[in-house]
Amino acid sequence: MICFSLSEEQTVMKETAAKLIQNCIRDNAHEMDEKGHIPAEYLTKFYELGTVPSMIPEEYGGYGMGHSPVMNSIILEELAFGDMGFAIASTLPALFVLPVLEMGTDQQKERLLPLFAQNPQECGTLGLNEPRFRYDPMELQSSAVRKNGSYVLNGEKCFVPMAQSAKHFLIAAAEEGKNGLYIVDRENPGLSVDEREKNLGLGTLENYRVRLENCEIPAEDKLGGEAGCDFGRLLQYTRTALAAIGTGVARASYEYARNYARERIQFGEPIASRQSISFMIAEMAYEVDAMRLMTWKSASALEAGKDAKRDSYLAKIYAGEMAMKITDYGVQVLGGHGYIREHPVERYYRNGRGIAILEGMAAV
Amino acid sequence: MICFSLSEEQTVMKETAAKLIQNCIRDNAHEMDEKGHIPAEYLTKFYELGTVPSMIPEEYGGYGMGHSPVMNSIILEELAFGDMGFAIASTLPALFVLPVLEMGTDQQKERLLPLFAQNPQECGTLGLNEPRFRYDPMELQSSAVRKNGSYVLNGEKCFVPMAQSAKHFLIAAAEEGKNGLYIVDRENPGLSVDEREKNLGLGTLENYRVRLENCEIPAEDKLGGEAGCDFGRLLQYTRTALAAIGTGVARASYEYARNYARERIQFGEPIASRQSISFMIAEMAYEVDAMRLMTWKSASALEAGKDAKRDSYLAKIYAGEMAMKITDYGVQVLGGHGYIREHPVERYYRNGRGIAILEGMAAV
Amino acid sequence: MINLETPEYLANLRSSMNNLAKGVLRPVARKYDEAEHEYPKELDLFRGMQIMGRPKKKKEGAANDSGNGKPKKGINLSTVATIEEMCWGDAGLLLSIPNAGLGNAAIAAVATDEQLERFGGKWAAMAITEPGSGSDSGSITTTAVLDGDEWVLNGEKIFVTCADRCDAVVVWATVDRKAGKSGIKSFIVEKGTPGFRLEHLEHKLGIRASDTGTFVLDNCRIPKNNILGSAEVKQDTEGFKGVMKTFDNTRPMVASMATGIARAALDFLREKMEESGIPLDYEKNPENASALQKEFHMMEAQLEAMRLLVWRAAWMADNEEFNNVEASMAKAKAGRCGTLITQKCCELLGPLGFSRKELAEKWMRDSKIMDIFEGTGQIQHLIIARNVLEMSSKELK
Amino acid sequence: MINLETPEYLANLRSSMNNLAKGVLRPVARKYDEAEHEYPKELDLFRGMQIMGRPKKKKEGAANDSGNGKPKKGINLSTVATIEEMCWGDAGLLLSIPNAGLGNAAIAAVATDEQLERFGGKWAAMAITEPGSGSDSGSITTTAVLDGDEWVLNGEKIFVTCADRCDAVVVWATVDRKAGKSGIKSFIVEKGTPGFRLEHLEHKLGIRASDTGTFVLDNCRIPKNNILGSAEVKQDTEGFKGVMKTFDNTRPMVASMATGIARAALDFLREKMEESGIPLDYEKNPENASALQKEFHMMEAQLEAMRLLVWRAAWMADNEEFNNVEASMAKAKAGRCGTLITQKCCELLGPLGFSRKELAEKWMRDSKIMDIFEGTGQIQHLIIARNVLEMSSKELK
Repeated sequence: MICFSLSEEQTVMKETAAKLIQNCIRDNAHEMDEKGHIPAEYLTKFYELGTVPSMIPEEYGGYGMGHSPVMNSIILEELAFGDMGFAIASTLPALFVLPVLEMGTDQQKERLLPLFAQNPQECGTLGLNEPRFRYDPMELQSSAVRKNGSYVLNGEKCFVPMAQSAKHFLIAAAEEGKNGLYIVDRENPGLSVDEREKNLGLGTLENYRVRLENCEIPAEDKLGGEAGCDFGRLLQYTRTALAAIGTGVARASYEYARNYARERIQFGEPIASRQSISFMIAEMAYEVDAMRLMTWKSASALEAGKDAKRDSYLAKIYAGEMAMKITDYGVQVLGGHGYIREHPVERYYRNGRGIAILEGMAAV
Repeated sequence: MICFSLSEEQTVMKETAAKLIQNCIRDNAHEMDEKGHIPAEYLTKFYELGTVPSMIPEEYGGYGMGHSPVMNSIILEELAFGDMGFAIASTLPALFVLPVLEMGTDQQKERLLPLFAQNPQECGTLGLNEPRFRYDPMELQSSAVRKNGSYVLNGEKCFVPMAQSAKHFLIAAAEEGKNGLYIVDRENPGLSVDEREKNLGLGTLENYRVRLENCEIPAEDKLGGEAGCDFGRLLQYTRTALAAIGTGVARASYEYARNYARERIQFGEPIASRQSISFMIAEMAYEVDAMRLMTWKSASALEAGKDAKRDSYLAKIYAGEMAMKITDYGVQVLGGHGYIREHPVERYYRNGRGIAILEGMAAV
Repeated sequence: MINLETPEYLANLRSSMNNLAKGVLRPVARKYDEAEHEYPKELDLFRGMQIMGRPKKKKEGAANDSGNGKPKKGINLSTVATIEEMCWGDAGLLLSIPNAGLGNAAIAAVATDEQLERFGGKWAAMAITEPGSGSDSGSITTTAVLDGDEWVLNGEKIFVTCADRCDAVVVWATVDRKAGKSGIKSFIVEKGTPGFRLEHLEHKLGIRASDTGTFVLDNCRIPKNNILGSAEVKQDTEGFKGVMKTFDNTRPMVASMATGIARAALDFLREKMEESGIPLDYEKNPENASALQKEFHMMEAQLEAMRLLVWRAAWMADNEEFNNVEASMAKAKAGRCGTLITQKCCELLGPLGFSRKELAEKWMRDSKIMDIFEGTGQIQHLIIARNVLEMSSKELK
Repeated sequence: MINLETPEYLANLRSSMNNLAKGVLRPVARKYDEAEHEYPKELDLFRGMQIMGRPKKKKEGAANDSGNGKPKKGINLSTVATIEEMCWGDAGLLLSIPNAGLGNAAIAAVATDEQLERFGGKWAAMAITEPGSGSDSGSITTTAVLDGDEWVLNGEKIFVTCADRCDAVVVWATVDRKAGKSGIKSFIVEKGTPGFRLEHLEHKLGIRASDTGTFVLDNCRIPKNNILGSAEVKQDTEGFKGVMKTFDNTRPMVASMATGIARAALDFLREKMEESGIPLDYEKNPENASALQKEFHMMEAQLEAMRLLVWRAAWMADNEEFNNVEASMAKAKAGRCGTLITQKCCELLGPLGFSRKELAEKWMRDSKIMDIFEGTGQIQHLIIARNVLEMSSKELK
């Protein structure tokens, strides 16, 4: 039945994530962003919650608790409320595991899932985005060509999270116009991790360019085997995830601006007493809620096993639009102070732009 | 030299138009809009200013004062400040005369211009718009086919001002993909004026659908003769004119809302004392100015004989966007009262939508 | 547990209401837009139906309570879903449905059983606004003075929906001007009462099928027990807040009207796009689409956001959660975006968006009221801002 | 006579300034974005040039007066045109051009000949804002007390542009707190004066090439004749208004900065579109274009509107017309739209709009300050609204 409130379990998990963020991330995010580094122990703290082994079936060494897109949306918002880069980094194993779990062959699952079930530090990543104007995840330029018993991959990927530490890659490439995912090991000589990227946002997250040059993999490393995978379904998971992240970033900006507006005195009164400020706050408040509801709607469809193509698409474009608008308001409410990197709103502003641009950085 | 202020002559003409509007139109526009009729004497008052004979050379019986797109922009704004329908109706002779004057053959000028120079009531009109989704003035569906010594026209036109009274029509049609204008007499059996249109706005103006069914005209009635006319240039004149009209409509809404906001008391103070209202007023103020400046920039280029393709296009799309936004604000500032037809802001709202949609209703 | 999948009962309800709207309202939408003030006799069909889902008797409201603490099939959610479909048909006609006035909602909410008996079957309009008070409901000047067994009412009320067609009007008046908001009470005044005069009907931008009028109360005497709620003037403003609380239920309804109209416009645009061979895709990068597609998708997303905010507010009411701020969020968002969507659709439709041969231009006119009545967008933003900023109406004016 | 055609001298100026920006600023734009706080030594080139067009001596200002009442080739218009081109190159670098600080503008505007002699050649920053006063310039608490032949200054100043690189700072302080705004005066404080300390430099979202810092004044003693303007505290606020009037000149400059950055972003986007074979058309129905084309055109139109509002305000200053409201219009419009354009360009550029390999993301960061400093967009709207509504700052807060 339709329900707009969290279950007890959802509340507990949300609070757990919120507490972790409060303890480790909120006060350190600025420094992490400037240094471009997330201390390993923070990631470990999240891994210890066991979200990845939870979703892996018992037969592969996991807890077999199933996979809840709604729960993952709730968690992602909390993580991104702390820091967008941290949200992506900490849920990166799931971004690799989920497609394998949902769309891999039995052999692929047997090989890969136990690694992630047993070792929370196991690092896999996804190479989807391509560094070019008019990039479209549905029209990949990276190519996969069948050659006897193997595939040869060529292409350039950008925004590949933690590629430097990753042991396993899922590389998105098109075989005769049909998109698929290809499992590539770090050691493959045809895969090279280029320099770490510098971007507008996501300062805390190590993102890399990855180059595939005549990268040859065994034919059985095409995800889903001969038939391939449901690439559109992957986008549904990742778009819903980006919408959840956008909600978290926007909420962070909203709450900071709201509190600031109450405390900052100008012309003898809190600036919140001026409608030009307080109406921005009001708009931020309901747009954050709208973003969250759109996310949850898409996640609910996924959870019910239904097609969420339209819902995830709309949730993502809405979040892309609103994350920018709200984080812009966040800086504006603080005025000159919002422009100084001591206050987090400028970081939210930079990260907020990413929601519309990025694809495939996390999955629910 | 670049100049942002009106000359004495421009000021005089602007004030003359403003006075005419103040005397005849401002207080009557609502009734005119409800009745769907502009009293002939108001149009006559404008014709008496002699703007049409002014622009016609002496050799054709006019005053030969030349043709000033800037002056026409200034006048159109004033007229539309009174009523958009009146602005179109009163300048309709110029919409017919201008293309003939600028792009007609000597023979066409000789035949048509003296009629308009001598009789201010002479009625000509332009059939450009077509009633269909994705209508584009650059891709007309109305067709002109050369057949021996004549052209055969076919097509349907909408928003043809005062077609019922018009003696002369300029019909826009494409000959093998190339747009041209064709002079058609009211008596031509292939031209039929359909029922008067009912539209969202322009209530004061008689607009008609016009149908061309195997409408045969002599080959020499193609404007500009064999070579045809510079159709793009016509759009430059008409787009600049619509931007000027949009400025007038928007300014009318702005001024009414501004005055209302000062006078209307709520919660013990004028509603203008609330930033949510006064910031709308401020935005209306500078956007009206921006629309006018864009219009004048395009008109300045036309006046200098330069290509104004880009300027007129940008002025038109900007005016289309802002006329809607500002007239929407106008209703919003008045709240419930803005929704009642006693106040003119609802009329501006309806007319405001027309700027983006319409083409070729007036020329500067 | 969060679950925003549309339940089957609601999907069925929407579908049948949409059929009703399509069959009964849409065909006469233009007719009554042009025949302003004429009663749409086709609506007599609805006299017996409980379209707006308001309980006829006090006790009935509890019938939906499943009593096990689980989410309920609530009347508020069904109502907003119904309203969206009906307004997809025609908003002006929905507002004209007999016995479904705002006054009926007020009576259903606070009337005594005796009052329900007397007025439950009547079509009741609501009269709040005065020439001098728009958004400022606290400043009304219509007076009610108790004289023996009767209240004597004096004042002028504007913007009364169903003014001509209703049987009775719930009139807001003050019993003690010095007491400010706490002095404001509401009274049921029946048509035909001496001193109660329908002054004139308004000519409006849109929702012309709905008759909006001005009443004058000139020493109008009504029975003492026609007061809704207690006559006592308390020192605090709880009473006034209670009156205002009925708006927590009606704001999502208005927001749902905006959603229904906007959807009508989008559906029409989609139809035209499909006819023109412009497919809608929900997978490719939106930046690579045509202008029409990208703008359509963004409007579609806005529409989803509007509906979800509405449904949340209604769901909360069904589950007896205090939804004051959520109701205003739904109204603020839907009022504004509904207006923008219908305007944009007209633009994108080109000549079809300006002609009265199509309904698009009408939707642009109709939707505009949704950002105005039941509290303008500005008032909704104030309510939200005060709430989230925890500021009083003195601290944030 | 209205004529908005760009005159040849201005077209030539723009073109040569654009070459300069392209040759000198653009190539090092990224370098000094990354090397925050490092002095861009390439700017030494500008030390001798009168880029910002400010007169060195009082009398010089009149030199452009053609004296026949005709429009003048004015210094303000040339300056904003130059600024647009330079900011097309790099805004942070423009703000770092030696001897072209806001303090220099203030000195040029009101200094005596003797002061011009002493300070005209120095790089002067401007210190107005304090930790407790942002938009509220009237509430500053830094004090100046006359002690013999010296003023003694105490207080803290934040957001001082060119804080590290300047030779002197024009400091706003009050000589009489009880007098409110009329007590506020400005003082020239030279670097190295005891008690005048640069506390720290800020790390900013954008314009990182520009050094923004905080100064502390701790019993800082300066000569009596370092006050700009009269020391007399008048009863009215004319003096303060006079001080604020310098902003009528600087607001269009900031607006032109926003225009220059936005144009840079649009030019880059156009380049990419052309490379991709997406032509720009200025004739066909915009509704039938691709999303990229339609959005590009609308941004282009916004850019034109921004520039025209800027040029009007500057032209009025050149022609000695009071341009207070027009200056704020330019700033309000350009500050807001410049921000939106640069954000939208990043979106439309996709991955290229997020990577620091390209400058688009930098423009989005740089432009944001233009809607904030020299008075936020909100303050500009207030100024405009009070002006067009003829309301005082008490009536419209």
